[in-house]
Amino acid sequence: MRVGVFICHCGNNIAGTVEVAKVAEAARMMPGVAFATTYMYTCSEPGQEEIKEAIKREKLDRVVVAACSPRMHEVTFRRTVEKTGLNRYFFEMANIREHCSWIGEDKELNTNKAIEAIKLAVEKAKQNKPLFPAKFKINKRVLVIGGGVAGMQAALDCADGGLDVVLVEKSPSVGGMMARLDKTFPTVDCSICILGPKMVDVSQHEKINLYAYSEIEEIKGYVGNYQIKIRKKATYVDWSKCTGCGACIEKCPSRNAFDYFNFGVAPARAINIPFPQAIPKKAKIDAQFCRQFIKGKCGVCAKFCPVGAINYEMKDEIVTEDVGAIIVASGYGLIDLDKLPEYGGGRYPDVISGIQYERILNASGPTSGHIERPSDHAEPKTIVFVSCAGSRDKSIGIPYCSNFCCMYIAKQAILTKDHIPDSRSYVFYMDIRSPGKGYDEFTRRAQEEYGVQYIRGRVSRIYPKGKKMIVKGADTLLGTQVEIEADLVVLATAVTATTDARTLAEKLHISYDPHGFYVESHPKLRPVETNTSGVFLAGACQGPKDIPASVGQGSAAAAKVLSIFSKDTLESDPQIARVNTNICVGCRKCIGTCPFGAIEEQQLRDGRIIANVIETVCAGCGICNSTCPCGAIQLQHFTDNQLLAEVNALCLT
Amino acid sequence: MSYLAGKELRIVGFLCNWCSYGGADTAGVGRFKQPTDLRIIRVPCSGRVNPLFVVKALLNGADGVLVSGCHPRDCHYSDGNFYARRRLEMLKRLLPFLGIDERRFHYTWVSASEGARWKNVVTDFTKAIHELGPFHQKEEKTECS
Amino acid sequence: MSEKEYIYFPGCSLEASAIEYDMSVRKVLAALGVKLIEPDDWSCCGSTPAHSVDHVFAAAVAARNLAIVEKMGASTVITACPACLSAFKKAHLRMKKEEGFKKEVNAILDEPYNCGVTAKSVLQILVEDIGPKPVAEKVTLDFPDLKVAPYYGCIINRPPEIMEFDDPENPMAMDNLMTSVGVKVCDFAFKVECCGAAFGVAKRKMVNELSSKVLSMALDAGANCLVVTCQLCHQNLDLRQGQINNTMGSSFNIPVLFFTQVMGLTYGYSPQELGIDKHNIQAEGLLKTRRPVEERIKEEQEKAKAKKPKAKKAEEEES
Amino acid sequence: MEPINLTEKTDWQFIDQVKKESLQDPALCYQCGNCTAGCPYTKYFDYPVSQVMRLFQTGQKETILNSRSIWLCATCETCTTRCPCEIDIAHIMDVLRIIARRENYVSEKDVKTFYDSFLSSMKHHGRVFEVGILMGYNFKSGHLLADADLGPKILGKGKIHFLPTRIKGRDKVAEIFRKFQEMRKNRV
Repeated sequence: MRVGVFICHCGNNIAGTVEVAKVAEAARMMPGVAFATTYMYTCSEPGQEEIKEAIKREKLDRVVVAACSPRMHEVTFRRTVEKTGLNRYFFEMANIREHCSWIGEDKELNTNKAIEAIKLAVEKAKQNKPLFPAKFKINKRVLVIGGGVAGMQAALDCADGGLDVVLVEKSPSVGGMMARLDKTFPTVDCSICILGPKMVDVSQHEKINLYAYSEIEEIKGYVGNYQIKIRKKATYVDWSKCTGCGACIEKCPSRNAFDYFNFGVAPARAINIPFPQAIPKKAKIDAQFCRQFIKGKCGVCAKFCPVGAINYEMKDEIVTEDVGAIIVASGYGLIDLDKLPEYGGGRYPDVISGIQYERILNASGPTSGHIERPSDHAEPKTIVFVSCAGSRDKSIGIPYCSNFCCMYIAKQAILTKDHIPDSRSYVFYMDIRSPGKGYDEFTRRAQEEYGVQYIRGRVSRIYPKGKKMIVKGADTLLGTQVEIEADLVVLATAVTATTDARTLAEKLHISYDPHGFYVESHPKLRPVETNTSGVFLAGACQGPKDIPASVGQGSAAAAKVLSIFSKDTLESDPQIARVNTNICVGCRKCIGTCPFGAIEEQQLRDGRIIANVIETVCAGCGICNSTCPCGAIQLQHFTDNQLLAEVNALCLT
Repeated sequence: MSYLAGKELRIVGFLCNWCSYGGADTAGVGRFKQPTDLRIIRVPCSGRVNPLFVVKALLNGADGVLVSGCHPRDCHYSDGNFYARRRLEMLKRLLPFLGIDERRFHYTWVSASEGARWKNVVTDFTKAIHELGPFHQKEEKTECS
Repeated sequence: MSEKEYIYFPGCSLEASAIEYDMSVRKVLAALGVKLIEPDDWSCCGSTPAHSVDHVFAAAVAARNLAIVEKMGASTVITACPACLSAFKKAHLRMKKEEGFKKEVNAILDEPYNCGVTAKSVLQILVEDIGPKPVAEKVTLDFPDLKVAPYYGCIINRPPEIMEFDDPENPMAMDNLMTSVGVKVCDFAFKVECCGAAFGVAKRKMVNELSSKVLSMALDAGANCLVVTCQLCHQNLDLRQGQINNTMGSSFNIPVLFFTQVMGLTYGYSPQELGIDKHNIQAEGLLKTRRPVEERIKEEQEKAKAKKPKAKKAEEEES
Repeated sequence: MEPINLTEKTDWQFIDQVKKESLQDPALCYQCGNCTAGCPYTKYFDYPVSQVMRLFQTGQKETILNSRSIWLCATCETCTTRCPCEIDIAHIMDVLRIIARRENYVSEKDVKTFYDSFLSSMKHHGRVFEVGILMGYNFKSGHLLADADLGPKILGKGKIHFLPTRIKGRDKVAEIFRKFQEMRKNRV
């Protein structure tokens, strides 16, 4: 066996704290190593050429590259060795950057660690066997989870690209957060005017199948072949009959339902349609507020519905859809006002959140666009905006910036001046974050043209005094405490992951960060991919994001799906479990442990029952491998022998 | 022995590819300085770690073994880490019967985004192993392979 | 009611300038079947002056008392004074957390403290150990005209990691306790603002200004009485109310009672028994409005009778 | 205002000292101003709390230790409770006050005199004797009639004891004072 070892300097990233020449020297002494060299940037084109030439020149049959993380460049180098005719699984990578040169401070120890990492990789490579991927057919349908602007963009792009799209939206209408906004920064164009047409396109596109008021129940399968169970929540209204006329809403006697769409700014009826432009425009009953459900008698809506669509007996329904890829665009949430007790949110009605103010500003909102404060419906003249209400606040577990509040506060302050010319707006801020195109100009406009007073400092307390709210803050530029007697206080509440983000991630087998935002494959280079192939991300479910960024990601995710669906078949990963039929005793333990149901019984010609791995279903976790009492089932590329070779390389020598 | 006697002890880590290996990468990208003793073996899932690998490593010369996977319920393969937890917990209880101090073995969960947590896991475990000292000088074990 | 026993640390002020707080605590807890045992030979907790000297020193003077309690075989000590409470909790938690600190403190103590005593406020045990029902059961007198502003002061709940009780921004323990004994409570925004604390002597004007804000916010909230948990607050708000009026040109005349005094009043004790006569601002007018609780119950029943048919009708109409 | 030459005037040793004694890290502070906004004493401070934190971050030892703010802080814990960066600011103020006392920077003599009077009462009697504190303070501060107006209000109400309560263990309390002095000598 002739192993070649290529040690990367990675500029100074590795060579700065690891003596690469010494490492190469040590590698040459390792049994089986025929060749070892160093290179400035192994991943560069000449670097890869050097590997190819060395394979031919030195007749290498195994290749080890010691460089960055295999999560970064394993695929790159596998392709390189494959081009010389060598099987790609004869390649191994030693991580001497992320796990070594970047974290150790002692050059001698780092150098030694790098040598050992290579020894481990060499021993593993010597055990490697050639593996060959199989091909399987893919189902060219795509599931989009979330019908906000990111999800709709993704759905429309996929559908326009010829794919069948299943769009699942949790709430009764598509539109998401953007549908609630009045205007959008920095152009101040009407939000629903630009979103409305997209919503209509979604509902009318023949390639899009919309499930509104539905949630993901279960996801099974793998890239190319997913089986999705969707829970259609009971609306108690037969949507095939409902015309959205609104007669039921008008007559509904239960007038104190919580209005989810308006974030509770005004009460709703127990039967409702969230907003005039809703798609689909169908009514649904919130059972927890409905008299028919609480008291067992009412029936008013059923009496007044002209088409007989009301059905109090309706149950949730589970439907199944098969798709080949999934785009997750499940959006974001906001912290509750009562997380900020010093601001009195939830305790004092005239302290509201930014999204609530957005509904108050909105012409189709509960106040028809007239700005009035909740306590006495008076028009406020002094309005205080508090940015970072919960954001950048470690003490409540939200250390991050919520990304778009600085901008929407500027917008709301501008709109306030437009609505009430004799009003005064104050904005408490720590930093104005406006790095988008035209954004900083916009915040300047708020100050220069609209006279919004920006105060650099945080607010410590808000409390009522008579009809006013006293806002007690600091002006750190003046170096003093300031107080404002406000009529209305708007808190830019922190953006969070949605409450069910974690549950959904677990169904999808994708990772989330400590705050519940989904983790992308690579923060710079693979921003819409996840580590689960076939699952893509779009919008604020990955982190707080404004509209342009969300739309961009929606299109990006769609492009990723279109690109994998451009072929009819996909290559399966050959790193899966295989059964040695001679050793298997048919104990069936592996069948019980496999999380994917990828192992079945198989009867051999001699009548023996043994285990058999269904190639396309096995995901390659290797749980069966460590369960098998006789070592008959082995995960290819991570066999017992291969892993023990690594252990022995570290311990025995 | 090729490890630097006197400065380092031999610590072997089995890391799942999806979470903890990524977490260790994240720690590296963030330049979170760590002790250098740990050597990492990449496995697809913590559920792939056969308890025998741990025992073999310890009996063959390792002073400590660390297994790290995805957080429970966040496993790339659904339940792999649950299997791992069951097996590894059992292993922890069995180690004393093999004459091995159970503190030489530790399993934990670190996600791909938790670079700072990874640094702490490595630092704490390395410190704990150094406090226990080298395994094979104290407790002479017959080598088995 | 089961007999409860607590080690009770009065503190220096409750022996002298706030003796009425001590009197009312003892009265009310006795009525609730709680036995108080005063540790022998306790000493000053150190308060603010000690921790402006050194933290080891401050912890030592506090921990001396905790060690005495520990030696008595108890694991809890209660006190009515927030300053003592804060001193005990800070000393205890830091000694528990930092071994080195504990060693330093114990090195200057005659008897070492082994971190086995939790300090709690009288308010806390009333809420957590006794509970609203027994507290309410002892009420014999109703106080229809009394409307209190519950004033917690700055340190009884803060910082939350150390005091470990109630909400630091909107505490409700005293609000709920007052409601339990049938007293009307207003939503008081200045519950936790600082009154000026221990600066009364050295910085009188500052304290007068801060306290005056608290009083005026209480009046704004519609209160005719403040209820406090801290004798220092009481001193600044009651004893210094005349000073406040002189300094600020105001004319406050609002009684300030300890919460235990209000409880005692509803339990039927006389103002003298609760030491209310020792206050600067006398609450005579208000105190006269007490009446047997039966009268209220009767009134309520009548009201309910008058209302009921209407309410039913309205509901029917609506549906 | 004098420009500050940060190269010369950053007292790194002071930063480290306060960090060590308070176990708090000034780098965590992003100067949002919440402490200043909530502090009941901002009006009376020469440097609002957030600026005290800034002076700490930039190692301006003389300015901090000469400031009145550190003496006027009542440890009401508002800043600590609301700090979004979880810094125990009240504790830092405490440590600054301790250092100022130790190194003889006392900008608010009256406050220190009151504290001293309190401590001396405690040292002698084991418990504090309120009349004694007041008299001691009035005598040392030169404000002979401070709070004399309150006298008539409480006389005859059984609140004023003209003799201190002396506890049996007062020598033990005095012993804490003595041993602490000794410890402090050894620390230096």
